[in-house]
Amino acid sequence: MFKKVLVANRGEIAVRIIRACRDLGVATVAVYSDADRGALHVRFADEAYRLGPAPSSESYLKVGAIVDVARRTGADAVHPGYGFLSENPHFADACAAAGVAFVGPPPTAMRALGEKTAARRLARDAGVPTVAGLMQATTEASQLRRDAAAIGLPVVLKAAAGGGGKGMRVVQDERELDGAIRNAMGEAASAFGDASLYLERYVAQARHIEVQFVADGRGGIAWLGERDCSLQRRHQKLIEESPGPSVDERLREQLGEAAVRLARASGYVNAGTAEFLVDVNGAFYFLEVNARLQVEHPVTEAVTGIDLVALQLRIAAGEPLPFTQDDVVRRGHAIECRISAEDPERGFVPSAGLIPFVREPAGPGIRVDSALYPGAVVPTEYDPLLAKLIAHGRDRAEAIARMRRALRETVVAGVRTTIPFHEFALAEPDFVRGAYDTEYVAAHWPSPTPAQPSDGVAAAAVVATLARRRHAEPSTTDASTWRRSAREDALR
Amino acid sequence: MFKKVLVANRGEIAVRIIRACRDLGVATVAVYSDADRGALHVRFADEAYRLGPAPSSESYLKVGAIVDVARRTGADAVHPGYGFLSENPHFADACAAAGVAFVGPPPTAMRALGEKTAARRLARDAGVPTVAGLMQATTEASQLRRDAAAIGLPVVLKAAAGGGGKGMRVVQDERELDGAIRNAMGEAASAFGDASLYLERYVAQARHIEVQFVADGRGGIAWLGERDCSLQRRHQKLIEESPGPSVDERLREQLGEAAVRLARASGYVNAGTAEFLVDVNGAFYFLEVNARLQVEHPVTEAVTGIDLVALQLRIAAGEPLPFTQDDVVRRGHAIECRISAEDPERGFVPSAGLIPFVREPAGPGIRVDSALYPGAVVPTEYDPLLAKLIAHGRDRAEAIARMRRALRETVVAGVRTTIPFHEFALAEPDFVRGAYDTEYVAAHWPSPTPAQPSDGVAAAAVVATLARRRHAEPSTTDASTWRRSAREDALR
Amino acid sequence: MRYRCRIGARELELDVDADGGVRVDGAPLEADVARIGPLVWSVILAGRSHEIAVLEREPLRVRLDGRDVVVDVADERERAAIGRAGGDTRPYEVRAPMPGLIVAVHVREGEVVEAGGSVCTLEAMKMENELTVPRRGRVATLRAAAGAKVNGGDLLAVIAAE
Amino acid sequence: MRYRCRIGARELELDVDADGGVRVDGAPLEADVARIGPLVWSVILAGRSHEIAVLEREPLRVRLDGRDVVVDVADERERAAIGRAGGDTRPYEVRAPMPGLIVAVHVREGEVVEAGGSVCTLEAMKMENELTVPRRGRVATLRAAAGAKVNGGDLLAVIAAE
Repeated sequence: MFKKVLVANRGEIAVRIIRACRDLGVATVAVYSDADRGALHVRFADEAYRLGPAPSSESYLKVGAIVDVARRTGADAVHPGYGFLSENPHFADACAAAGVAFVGPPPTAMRALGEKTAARRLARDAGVPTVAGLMQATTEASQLRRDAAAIGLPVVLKAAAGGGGKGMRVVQDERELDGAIRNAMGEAASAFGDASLYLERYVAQARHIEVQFVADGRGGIAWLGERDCSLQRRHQKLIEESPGPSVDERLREQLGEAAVRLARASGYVNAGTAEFLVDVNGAFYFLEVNARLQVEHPVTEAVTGIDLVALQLRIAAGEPLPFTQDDVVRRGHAIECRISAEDPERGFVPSAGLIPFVREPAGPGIRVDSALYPGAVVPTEYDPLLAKLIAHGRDRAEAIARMRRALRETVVAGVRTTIPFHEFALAEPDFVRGAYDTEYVAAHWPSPTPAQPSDGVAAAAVVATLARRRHAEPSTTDASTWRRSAREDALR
Repeated sequence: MFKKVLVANRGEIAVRIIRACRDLGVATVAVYSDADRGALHVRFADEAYRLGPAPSSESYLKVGAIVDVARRTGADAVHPGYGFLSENPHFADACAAAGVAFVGPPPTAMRALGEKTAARRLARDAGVPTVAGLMQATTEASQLRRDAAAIGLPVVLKAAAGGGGKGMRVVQDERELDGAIRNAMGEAASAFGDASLYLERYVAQARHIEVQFVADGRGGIAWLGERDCSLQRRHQKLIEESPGPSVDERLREQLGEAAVRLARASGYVNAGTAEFLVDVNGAFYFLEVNARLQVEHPVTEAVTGIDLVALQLRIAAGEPLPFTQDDVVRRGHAIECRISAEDPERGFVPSAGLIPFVREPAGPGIRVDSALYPGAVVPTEYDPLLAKLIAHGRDRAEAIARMRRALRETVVAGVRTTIPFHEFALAEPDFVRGAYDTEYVAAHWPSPTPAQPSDGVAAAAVVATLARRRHAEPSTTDASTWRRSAREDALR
Repeated sequence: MRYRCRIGARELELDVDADGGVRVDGAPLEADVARIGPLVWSVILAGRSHEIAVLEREPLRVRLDGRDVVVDVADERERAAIGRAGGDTRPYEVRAPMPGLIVAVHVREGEVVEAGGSVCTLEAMKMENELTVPRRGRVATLRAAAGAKVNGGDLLAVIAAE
Repeated sequence: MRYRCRIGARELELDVDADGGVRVDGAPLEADVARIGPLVWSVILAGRSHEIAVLEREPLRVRLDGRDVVVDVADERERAAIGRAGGDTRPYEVRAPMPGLIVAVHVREGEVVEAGGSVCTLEAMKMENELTVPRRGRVATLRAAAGAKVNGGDLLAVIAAE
């Protein structure tokens, strides 16, 4: 095992990785921007080094500076987390050149899977179904128009170089096609420096199902069940769960087998995720491989009992998989809710600022992966994910009940968060019976019948009359506040 | 299922029960003493009623007042938790008389198991081995002397009416016998109002192993694995784990079968725990049945995936066990550390006061059951248990690593806690290899080589120079504190 | 003191007398209020236990038993003042919730905006965000300009009663 | 300013100059100190990250990277004062940590107690607790009496230098 790992990330995932390192007895090096000096990942790590000012381009994306810290501190590995440099083969190359292990797939596999049409060809050649569409990206609008005609509308335009919904457009009507091509190319060019697009048939009412797989580079490959990540808004996942409520054993096996074939074909090593669309008839189509740890990995950990980050480190250190496919036993059902600094009541507009008070949930079946603490400041420069709640239960109903309880216990003051959306979804009949697809959020939110406050409105009113007093000083439990304040009011 | 449950307890277990009720969609009624007006269980419940002043005798032990609240609020069940009235058959009778279900065994079973020699006879008659000793309690010192001679020293004197180490004395030397009998009788008389004692052969280097069982009163009985609770100080458990590191499959089956026999013989319904001593040769002896939920139930929940409190409520509501013995599958290893307001550096003397700051651990494999919050005041009137950390891992090594990580993350300011003891034990070689028995704490603590602070002593010194300034006002992250303060010092 | 409170769709009248007695819409309620911390309160009203955490001030937004609600409170003196002016005529400010780029402005000064209408589009954190108004009003002041970079908190518009 | 700190068995000399530079036992260290909250600090010393939470004051007890340690600090002026008096001669008070019953008193006024020696036994929360002294000293004042009920914080004895 490694002696010291540099964690090239921030927020909850940096804390998550530091925890795995600590469990393995591995020392940790944090890096941070000026916005994160007080962050949990800085305080939890054994060492911490400043990278630069808050913007990612001047801190968490600085390949040279990060590799420098790794070399200077004697770190023998770098864990990139997700986002930032995690799927950047140049970073993996730079680590290799510095003699530092990169906890992720080899750059060759990263490159083979990073260009999306190359990944589609790889899938096709490996016998994994792909959505009808182009196998070569192009910057020729005329080519795209011809292909759209051949496939038939609706189609999805996608950027060849990247993901995350950038440069992606669904085209339902021929008259929208030219404008959509222009817009998508512009977006792709500015986001990835590459305007190339390809297109695929649009699969309506699809489910986004992904399969976690691990490969040790010595022939050991296993898949660890699936996750349903259909609950997305503009291709940003909000809720994930495992197992998928619509996935039967046969489909699960087919998806798992397809994931293993993709891993083998790409020469994959370490943990990865194969994403698929599943249509209303249960047919599945390869989307892409995420060649890194996923945000939603904890639902798989809950169900399989396997620590994926510890496993990533073991594989990167050259250890073989400590289990075979037959040892992978799933138990119960797990759901994850992403608590992000976004206001679901105003189109999920990002929210930033000081969090003066926070209470995270606890108790049976609840795991919290979080970067929150009282006094934390949510910066504007990064992804708005603050914390993840993971509920595990014997079955889906128990997992849902526990998540609802956990959401109710959670308090994040100072910034708007996605909690009200989660509270809505976890009680919404279609979600509760597992009948949802990638169109769910657009169809259900904002809710036409907003949540009604409890019978406690009078209690809230009482507090409101007290809380508006500016001179009300912080205090501990003080049952006499009320009477004193009432007297003051009478004297006003 | 019930509509509304009154939780006749306080602290972490009241919160635990409210969480289970919420998961089941059952409304909750909290009761509280004046010391607990701001407590989490009061805030988490749907309704809350004051019982009286802080002393238990004027609040949590007031049978009439509690049954009154249940009747007044229309609660259809009472969950007593552990301690307080949980093993009091009069309370169970009073609930029955008021038409409120008592979540626990029937009063008949409670009585059959409550008198300790009656329980021993029941075990003997059920073919469960008991330690050599008396089967009838007595207040005759001469009788006890004769029996001690017959059994041979060392022996343990025990109070017939109660547990918790009260009225218990180990006698190694004949000259101590008379004094020990006098002291134990006095203690038993004042604690339980009954001076009756019995005695048993003292089993040296024994392990305290207990088996969780559940019975639905319709013939459905299952046992859910064992817990090793040997890590005790003066019969107060500090650390529990499941499975027991010294228990092999054969012993486990024998203990489980014995527990089921005891449950059947006593007409037990609901969840209970059969406690055994296991000697160095692996022979086991019945100790007693705890006819209630145990503090340490979460380790069994972690390993089996079964929510024991929800199951208690289902059984009390008349539902059959939702599984058979064959469905009970254990996975991994779980350890619980009890965080109590006691100072392990001064003989575990209780500590009380305001907790201005608390940080509980989180992340993979960690569950926290707690009554803590910033601003909480630890009262002197009750059991000092504040919170329980439960670590679950694929194997014992992973559970230990995760617990160590969790302990390191935990901060409880304002009162002394058992955390330093746990940090010692979780790193102590005998504990780590599972080689411990009921004599472990006395033999290992206080540690002859106290923990050395990390290389951060200089950092602590720096903070000390800042923290001693009384005018240092609370602030959020403030990286300039240091320089400003240094300047102030220069100007002094 | 009498307060008028609006919480979601609910409106209620709260009378607080000098010894802490409470009447809600005229009906007396037993109230036991405890402050747990600077932002957290526990209120037991006729046996019902409620936990209230203050999330934001002005407008006051609280978490009430696990639901976020906005509480609009005015005491009788404030209400009298508003009443004289005819309804809630306090001007409303639209401010940038975070630093970003104004990519479009949808109103002109003097124009009337409907409740929920967008004043401008702010691109921030790689997303486009519509900045909307909570109630119908006239754009009294407009500071937002397309293409301008703004800081969090910057005033973009003031919406006044028509 | 120069400080003398004792932490566990470690003693060190801390020099803090006016621009925040630190020397530990004479060796200069890069120090970056951030206050996270009223009781929590983050200190990065030459790349090593340390989290320090203040648990108790007087004596100062902190949690340093997950270990409870007592930090005894005196600046050069205080040390000079102590030095003149010959060692740490500040009297030490033994107080009841909680309400309870004194079941036994183990010392007499004027008697010398060794470090760790017990002054009396307090029964509280159903347990017997020995109240010990942290350093050798003479019982200057004795208030504890067997059979007396005491409140938390009550003075039981004062231990002074011999």
